[in-house]
Order: sequence, then C-alpha cells, then structure tokens
Amino acid sequence: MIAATEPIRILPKSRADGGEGQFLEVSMGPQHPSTHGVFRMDVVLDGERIVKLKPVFGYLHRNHEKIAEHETYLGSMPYTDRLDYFCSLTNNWAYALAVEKLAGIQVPERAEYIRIITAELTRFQNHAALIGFLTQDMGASGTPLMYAFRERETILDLFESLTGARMMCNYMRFGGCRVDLPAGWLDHAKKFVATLPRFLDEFERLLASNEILMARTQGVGVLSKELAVNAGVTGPVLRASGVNYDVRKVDKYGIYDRFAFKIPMGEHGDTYDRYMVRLLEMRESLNILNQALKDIPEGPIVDPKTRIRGFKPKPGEAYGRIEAPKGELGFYLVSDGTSNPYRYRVRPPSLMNLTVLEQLCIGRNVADVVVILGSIDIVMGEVDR
Amino acid sequence: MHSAIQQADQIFVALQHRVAGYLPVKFQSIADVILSVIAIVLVFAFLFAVTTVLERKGLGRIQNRYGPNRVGPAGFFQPLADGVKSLTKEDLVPRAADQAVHFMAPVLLVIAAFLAYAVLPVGRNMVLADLNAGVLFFFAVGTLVELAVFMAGWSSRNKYSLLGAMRAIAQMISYEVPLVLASIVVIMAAGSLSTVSIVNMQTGYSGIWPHWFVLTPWGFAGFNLFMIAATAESNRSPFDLPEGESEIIAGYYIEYSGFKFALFFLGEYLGMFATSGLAITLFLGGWAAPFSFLTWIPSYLWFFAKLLLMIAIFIWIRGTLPRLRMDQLMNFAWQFMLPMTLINVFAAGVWHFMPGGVIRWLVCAVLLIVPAVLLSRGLKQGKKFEARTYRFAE
Amino acid sequence: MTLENIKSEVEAKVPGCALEIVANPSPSGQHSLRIDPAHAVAIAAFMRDAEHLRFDYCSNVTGIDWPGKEISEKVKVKKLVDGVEQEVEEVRKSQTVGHLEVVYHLYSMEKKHGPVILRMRTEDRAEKVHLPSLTSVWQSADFQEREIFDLYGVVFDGHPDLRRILMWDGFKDHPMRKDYVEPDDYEYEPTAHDEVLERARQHRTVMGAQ
Amino acid sequence: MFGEGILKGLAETARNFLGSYVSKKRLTTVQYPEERLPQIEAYRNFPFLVYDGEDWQQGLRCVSCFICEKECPPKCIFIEKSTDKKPDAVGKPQFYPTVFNIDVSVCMSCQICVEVCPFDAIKMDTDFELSTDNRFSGLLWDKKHLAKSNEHYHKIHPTEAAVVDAQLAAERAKVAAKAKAAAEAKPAAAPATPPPVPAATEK
Repeated sequence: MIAATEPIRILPKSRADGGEGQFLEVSMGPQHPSTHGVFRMDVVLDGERIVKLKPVFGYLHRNHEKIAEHETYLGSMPYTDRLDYFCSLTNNWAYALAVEKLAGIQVPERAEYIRIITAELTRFQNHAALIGFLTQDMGASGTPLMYAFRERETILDLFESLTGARMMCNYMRFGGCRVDLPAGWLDHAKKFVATLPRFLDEFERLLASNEILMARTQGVGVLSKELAVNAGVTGPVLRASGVNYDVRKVDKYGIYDRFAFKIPMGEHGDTYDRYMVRLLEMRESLNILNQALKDIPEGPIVDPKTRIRGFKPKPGEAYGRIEAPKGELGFYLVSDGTSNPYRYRVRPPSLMNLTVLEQLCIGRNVADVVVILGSIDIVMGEVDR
Repeated sequence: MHSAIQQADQIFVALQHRVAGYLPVKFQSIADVILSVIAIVLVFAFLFAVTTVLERKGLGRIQNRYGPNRVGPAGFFQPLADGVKSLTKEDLVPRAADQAVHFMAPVLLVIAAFLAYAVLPVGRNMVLADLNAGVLFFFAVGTLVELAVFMAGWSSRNKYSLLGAMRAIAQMISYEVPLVLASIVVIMAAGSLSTVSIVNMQTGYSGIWPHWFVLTPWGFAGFNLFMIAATAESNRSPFDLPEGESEIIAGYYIEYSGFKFALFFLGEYLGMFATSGLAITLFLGGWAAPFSFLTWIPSYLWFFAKLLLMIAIFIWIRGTLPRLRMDQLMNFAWQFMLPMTLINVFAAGVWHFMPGGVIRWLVCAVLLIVPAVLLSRGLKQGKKFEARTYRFAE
Repeated sequence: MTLENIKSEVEAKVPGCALEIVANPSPSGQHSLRIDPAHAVAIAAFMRDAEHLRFDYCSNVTGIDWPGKEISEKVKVKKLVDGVEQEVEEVRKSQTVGHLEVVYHLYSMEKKHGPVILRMRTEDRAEKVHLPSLTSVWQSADFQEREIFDLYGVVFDGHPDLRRILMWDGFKDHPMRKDYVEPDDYEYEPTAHDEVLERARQHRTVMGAQ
Repeated sequence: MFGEGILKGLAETARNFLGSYVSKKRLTTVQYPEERLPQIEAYRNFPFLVYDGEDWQQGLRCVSCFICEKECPPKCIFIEKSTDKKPDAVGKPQFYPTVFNIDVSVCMSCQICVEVCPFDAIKMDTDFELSTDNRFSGLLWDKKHLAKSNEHYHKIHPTEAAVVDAQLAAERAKVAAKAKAAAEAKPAAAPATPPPVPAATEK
C-alpha cells in the first residue's frame, strides 16, 4: 500500500525568502459562512491579496460510490438525491440515463416530457437560488435570496405534489418515472410558469444593473476559454467563458431536440458573465417549460418491461451524462451481470469546476474569492460524495 | 394655548430643573448633568432596542417575510429576549487573546459612542453641553471608536479579526476626511462650531418653508456626501466591510460572544444614531419643524422623527445593496468623495458671495452637478463597468 | 470516425505504442481503447491536438479495481493412494494477479463528438501501481486522478500535486478497493440489527438499543 | 449614470416592502404551529404498516416476506418471521412478523419499500411531528408503533388507497372463489383446517 504523502504545509514566505514581507496564512472554512458547505481554502494572503489558494475538501465524504456497490441499481437512486441536494431530479435523471444506456431501456414519451419539465424546473430553482447566494456572498443581506426562495418554494411545492418530497425526490426510474402526474398538476404548473417571467424581471431590476454588483463582479475571476475547456469546466461557468457546449444540444439526450431553445453565451468569462448567463438561462428554461407543458402527450410513464426487483443488466459498461444545472453530470457504471453495479462513478460538475478555483483567485482579494466561489456554484454533497 | 405648547416643548427641561432644584445649589449643576446623562443613556439604549426590532421587521418586509413577531405584541419584546439571551450566554475569550484589551474594547466603544451625544441638541434647550467647538468635539470623540475597534481586532488574536480591524481602520480614517469636509460647509454658513447655534440658524421660516441648509445646492450635496460618509463611518451596508460577514465572518468582533457582542452591537447602532443625529443637526434643521405650521409639535419629537426616518433609510439601503470591495471603497473615498466635498466647499463659498436669486441656484447647481457627473464617469471608466448584451448560440 | 480509425491513426503517429480495442458487450456500445502506460502522455497529447480529433475535453476519469480472481481447475494427477498408483482428480487453485484500471472519457468541445474511452492498467494491485498522469494534457484530470490515488491507490507519475483529496492526510488504506475492510471504530448509530450493532456492542455498552 | 441601478434596486425593494403589507401572496411565510399548509396528497415521510379491521395484530397485511428488508437502501428495516400462520389481507394463511422494526433515524423516506412490497402492506405516512427525547429507542419504531389502520391510509392518501383497496378486493374475491372451488371439489374433506395454499408469488 502506498502511504499518503506529506500533509500540505503552506508556509508564509518571509522577506528573507524574497517575499515582500510576511504573508498571512488563513484557513477559510470549513466553518466559514460563505464556503457553501464544509469547504476549506488554505489561503495565503499578502495583505488582502491572495498569493496562494489550495482547496481542501472531503469533510462531507461518505463514499457514495462504495455504498452504491453494495446496493442494487434501484437502491442507489435515493442516494443520488443527496449528491447535489439542490437538484435531486436532474441527479435522478442522470443516473437513470446511465442505467438505461447500460441495459438498453427505452423511455416512453410522456416520461421524457415529465423528465424535461422537472429538470427545467430544477434548473430554474437552482439558478435562482444560486444568484441569491451569490449576492448574499456580496453582502446583499439576503433580499435577492429571499425573493429567489419565494419562487423556489412554489417549485418545491410542485415537486412535492408530484414526487412526495420537496428535495429528496427519488422520482425517476429506469425506463421512466415512478408515478404519473397527479390531477391538476399540469394546470397548476402552467399557471405558475406563467408568473415566472415577472419574477425574473423583478430580479433583474433589483440587481442586474446595480453599479455595486457590476463593480464587484465585472473583471473578477476571468476564466479564459482555453483554460475552461482544458480544465473540464462545464455548465454555465463554461458558457460564460464563451464556449458553446451544452450537453442538451450536443447529446440531445431525452427529447431535447424537439424543443426550440437558445444557449446564452458570455464573452468575458468573468463573474458578471457567469451571473448573467444563469439569469438568461432561466428564461430559456421557461421557454422549454412552456413548450413541454403544452405538448406533453398522454401515455404510459414507465416502460412496462422494466422490473423493479431483480434488475440485472448484462455485463458491460456505460457512461451517461446530462446537463445538470451546475454542469455536466455523468454516471459511469460497470456491470458484472449481478444486481449490484460493479463500479459506480459519479462525475460531479461541482468538483470539476473547482479545478480552476485557484487560477481564478490568485491575485484577487479575499472578498473576490467569496464571490468567485459563489459564481462557480458548488454543492459539497456533490464535491465530496 | 401658546404657553401650553411651550410647556409641552420644555417639559423635560422643566422636569430636570425641578428635580435638580431639590438639591443644594452647589450640586445643582452636576445634578443637571447627571440627569441628562441618565436620560441620554436610557433614551438611546431604548432607541437601540426599538431599532433592532424595526430593522429586523423592516428587512423582513423588504424580503417578504414577517420578521420577529413572536415575543410580545407584534414581536416588540424581542430585544428583551435578545438581551436575556446574550446575558446568559457563555462569555468566551480566546486563550491567546490579550485579556485586558479584549475586555476594554467593547466598553470603550460604547463609552465613545455615548460621549458623542453630549453635543447633540435633541430638542429646544435640550443639549447636555453646548460647547463652542461642539462639532469638533463630536469628530474627536468619533475617532475613539476607531481605537476601540482596533483594540478588539488586535486583542482577539484571530486572523479574521485582524483583517477586519485593518479594514475598519482604513475605512474609518478614509471616510473621516469627507465627513469633516462635508460638514465644513455648514460651519462656514453658520459661522460657528456650536451645534446649538447651527440649529438656531435653521429655525426660521420663509413662508412655510424652513431655513434648513439641506435646501440649498451646497447643503443638499453636503447632506448626501455626509450621509455616504456617515454610512461608511458607522459600518453600515453597503460599506459594512469591516464586519463583512460573508468574507471575514464578523471582522473585528469575531471572537466576542455573549454580552460583549451585544455591546459591540449597541456601540455600532449608537454610532449610527449619533452620526445621523449630527446630520440632522447640521443639515435638517435639528429639532426644527419642517413647516412653519407644524411648530406646535414639541421639538424633541421632531428630532426623533427625523432620526427614525434616517434609520429607515439606513435599513432600506441595507436591504437592497450588496457590499463594496475594499479597493473600490477606498477609490470611492479618495477619487469621488474627497474632490466632491472640496468642490462643495467652493460652491458654498460662491453661494455666500453671490446675490440671492435664481442665478445663484443655477451657478451652484452647475458647479456641483458637472463635477459629480464627471467624477462618477471617471470612476466607471477606469474599470469599464457597463451593462452587457449577450449573444445566444443555437 | 470509428475507434478503429483512431487506433490506426494513433499507432501511426505515436511509434511503438500498443493499443487494443476493448469491446463493450452492453447495449450502450461504448467501446474503449486500452493504451499502454509508457506512451500514454504522447497518445493523449496527440488525441487532444490532432486537427480532426481534438479531444480537448476530458470529462471523466475513473478508477476500477479488478482484484485477482481465484481460478480453480480440475487436474488429473497420478498419486499413490493406499500404495496403489491411481489417477485422482484434484482441484488446483491459482490466483490471478489483479490490476487497477483507470478510465478516461474524452469528448471534443470543438468538434462536439465523443466519447472516446481510454483505459490504462497497472501491473498489479500492490507494488506496481504506477501510471503516468495525464494532468499535463488535461487539467481536468487533476482532482480526479488525486481522487483515484486516494481511493484506489494508483500512483500517477508526473502529477503536480498528488495528495489525498477526500480522505484525510494520514489515512492508511484505499477505501474503494474491493478488498477494503472498513474499521469498526467509527461512531456508530445503534441500528436495531445487522452486524454493525454487534461489532459496536463489543466495543461498548449500547445505550437504548435492545 | 452612476447610481441609476442602485435607485432601481431601491425602488424594487420599496415596492416589495409596501407590497408585503398589501398583498398576502407576497408573504409566503406560514406561521407554522397555528397555521398549516394543506397536506399534499403525495407527501411521504416515514413508512407505516397497514392493517385491516379493528385488531392491529390480526389485521396486519405484512406477511414478513423480507423483500423490503432486502431492498431498503440504508437497511433500516428489521423483520423476524413468526412460526405460525394467520390469514392475511386476502384471506390466505401466511406468516406474520413477530418483530418489525424501522429505525427512522436511518430511514431516508425513499419509498422503495412501498414500491417493492407485493402485499400493499407498507405505505408512507405523512406525520412529520416526530420529535422525541431519546434518539435511540425513541427513533426505533416497533410493530405496534408502525401499525396504522387502513382508514388512516385512506385519510392521508385517498386516491392511492382506493386503488389498493380495489386490487385487494379483487384478489380477495379470487381467493374466495378458489377456496370455494376447492371446497366443492373436496366436499368430504374436513373443513376444520384450511387447505394449504402456496405462498403468493403473483405480482
């Protein structure tokens, strides 16, 4: 066995070592109010300027992948809810998609529509809450956050009436969804979605043109195209850097090719672009939602051939990925023909997006670190798994 | 009728004299002072309690929540509950902290904050000490707050608190300059440093309109500049960097708990009331009624009404704006606030030497608006802050 | 652009490399390419930079543990049984050397194609667990390779910062390996049943549990 | 111009401040213990065991088939099977659980036990006010705590319960018809002991 390497020691660089005086080594987190969970950054400061930053995580590590190896395929579904606990439905979908690829299961049309509706609602509430948190990190004392949560509450109510739970939905099944839409759900959703543009307008008026917000975010944490691609950054963070890559468009998984929607692109790759891209993406989500809610057909919601118990895919492997709100969420499954996956791997977008954190933060202020981290949008449940 | 109004206006002054009058003449003056001090401490501590509830309720309403509404009628006994809570909490002091300084910092902060009220006329004849250099005294005492803050930050032996203290010192010293310069225009106009005579200058009326300094171009600009600087001085949003909760957690009072933490809270709010009170004294006519037909309302009520209005504005701003960054804050202080206050001093001088009329208004307004536009452009241009348009990919 | 094409192209461009297509029997049809660790960096760099491949985006890096299997075969052996030479069937057991495998899922953001799956194997699971790091080619492999090092114990040569990432420094084992035995000294919740409770009970008296 | 966006934002918050006094819709807070949201029918919290009739021990639908115990992802269910049999919900003699425990401190309300149960014996409850002063035994629910009547099930999930009841009624009729047919086929046999029926494997 290979022993672990020496623990990290970032030593202050004194004047004798060619530094400009003494550096301050601060450990931001894991009990820091704006590290979005139990995340730690070993930061070396020159005054308030970041000289070095090392992300440290694993505080929430529960070895989800190992647990899944001891569970049946279905048994891992509720655990996926707990990865990115803000977007359990997209996690469900990604996992279901991977298993469907592995076992070659078809999904009925109505189920695909339901999946898209729930996924886009999830994207909407995730982005709304994220922008709230981002402004909270900038010190906006929670007003945008509360507005976002007001709308999120209604979305969660929709989820609850559909899936039985607000956050830990455990809704998707291999080859479809668990239960059909309850009576009146569609009308309720339609009515609610119709009110969302007004909320977005309000949200934009509140902050999008605010000078302080612009000053805090424009030119902060610029992520270049090349670095973003090379570092495997995905999702709105990637698109804010001007790379046109959305798994919904590239893979056309589900039935996304039937919907007309556009992908907002940033140019500068700074925090403001990441913020605005999300704001615009929410509008596009509403576009998709309107189409899906209008066109949803009647029919079965789950492939009748799939079995709940004793599900044993043929040996082989599959990698299924979707565009989760935070980026590309992939599940890699290796089956050895038994009812438990031989290998179960989550490719969490939050973890990959963190790869660039240090490069974004070097040379910035402490205050910027918080904003950059907020704009990257991490959820520790997913990073640590 | 007229005397009834006067009696209502002077009821507290009369009460003070009545109480002091029972004592031998030798002690009367000191008894006067003690009574005033007691009144100030009680009234403003009460105002602090009310403000915390109002702030939480106001922020709640801004955020579409109720705010505290469980303790007492409509939640107005919440500060009592908070007080009990903070008193019964364990008082933690870090082992590595400088114990004595750590203890003294919140005490000094509260003392300094209370000292400033000595020169604030809260009503007609209601001032503790009518100093010749009242405004100067106010600013001098205000700097004690900085000392207390730095003591807290330094003695806690915490990196965050040190960062917070450094931020606080940099910010307070930078904004002290525009704060003083913004109030100089009033001193120029009044020709006195005494707060009482400044207020007396503003008590007259033309028709129904008062002679407040804020109703002149330089007064209006000065008031706005003063309020911005005062916001920064009292560490309120959007200039609350020293405590920047999301960045350096609580800044200089990160290592304070229990009642010491409550004292910091108290000191901070008292500072906010004091600077607001000074702004009222300097620009908003102190205890003077806003219209001549409203003079029958007792003067101290006007003062506190104005103070509550200022507090409401503070809460409103806090509920809306994100926080600035340290370098932006400094740039704003030195690149915008300082030149603007200097120009404002010049404009006030121009106003003084020009004959009255529309032309004076126009000249002064132009003198102020043009530099304001240019300076804010300059602030923006260096960084190229602008709303952007986005392209969409298919 | 099939996997065969890529294979022949890579073989032409990177001399001396050994590639092998690993078929995937599952309906997903995601076949993969096993590359030899010695040329891995060159192959990866070629696949990233080649004009028509442009696999500039390494999405997923995974470790898989394939422990050695016990293979038992029946052999007929001549033996002396009770003084008489007889042909006796005997089960001979042998242990295969397991290996750790690292899987890279590549996509192209520029050309929008993929995935191409690369696999690498270590020689065994104990000592020869070194593989070249592809972090120099794709930065996205950085954290994921660290994670594989942490959870599987694959040592990536040339990785800029190979430390444990999810487990704490000083943790000894590699928990994702199939033969990992979890320690029974963790803080337990006395569930009503299962062996965890039993083990926990041996450690200390359990409050409230039956 | 400098300050335009700030003023816009201030106007927006002022609108919300005043709006919160005018429109009840803006204030989304529900003053919980006094006010309550209407229960959503699909809501689920922790599982319970359904029983028919009056006596919870006799009417328990569970036949202790161990499927839920096996399928439960966090393994929070513990069952011990009886040695004797009693008639189950459809009238067949079946084993019943002597011990049925759910550790709700481990349970994650995923509903998989409900999905896999072939006997409609375990369903999700909606009770969420579950605070207890003992985190071990207080959160380890036994059979008695878990057993809830079919009427309760009808109250919390009416649509679902109606479907389940119809299914059960159909099955019960089938079993009764079978028993009748068996009784007719063997009229001579003593009716004291019911004929052994193979364990239910349908569904």
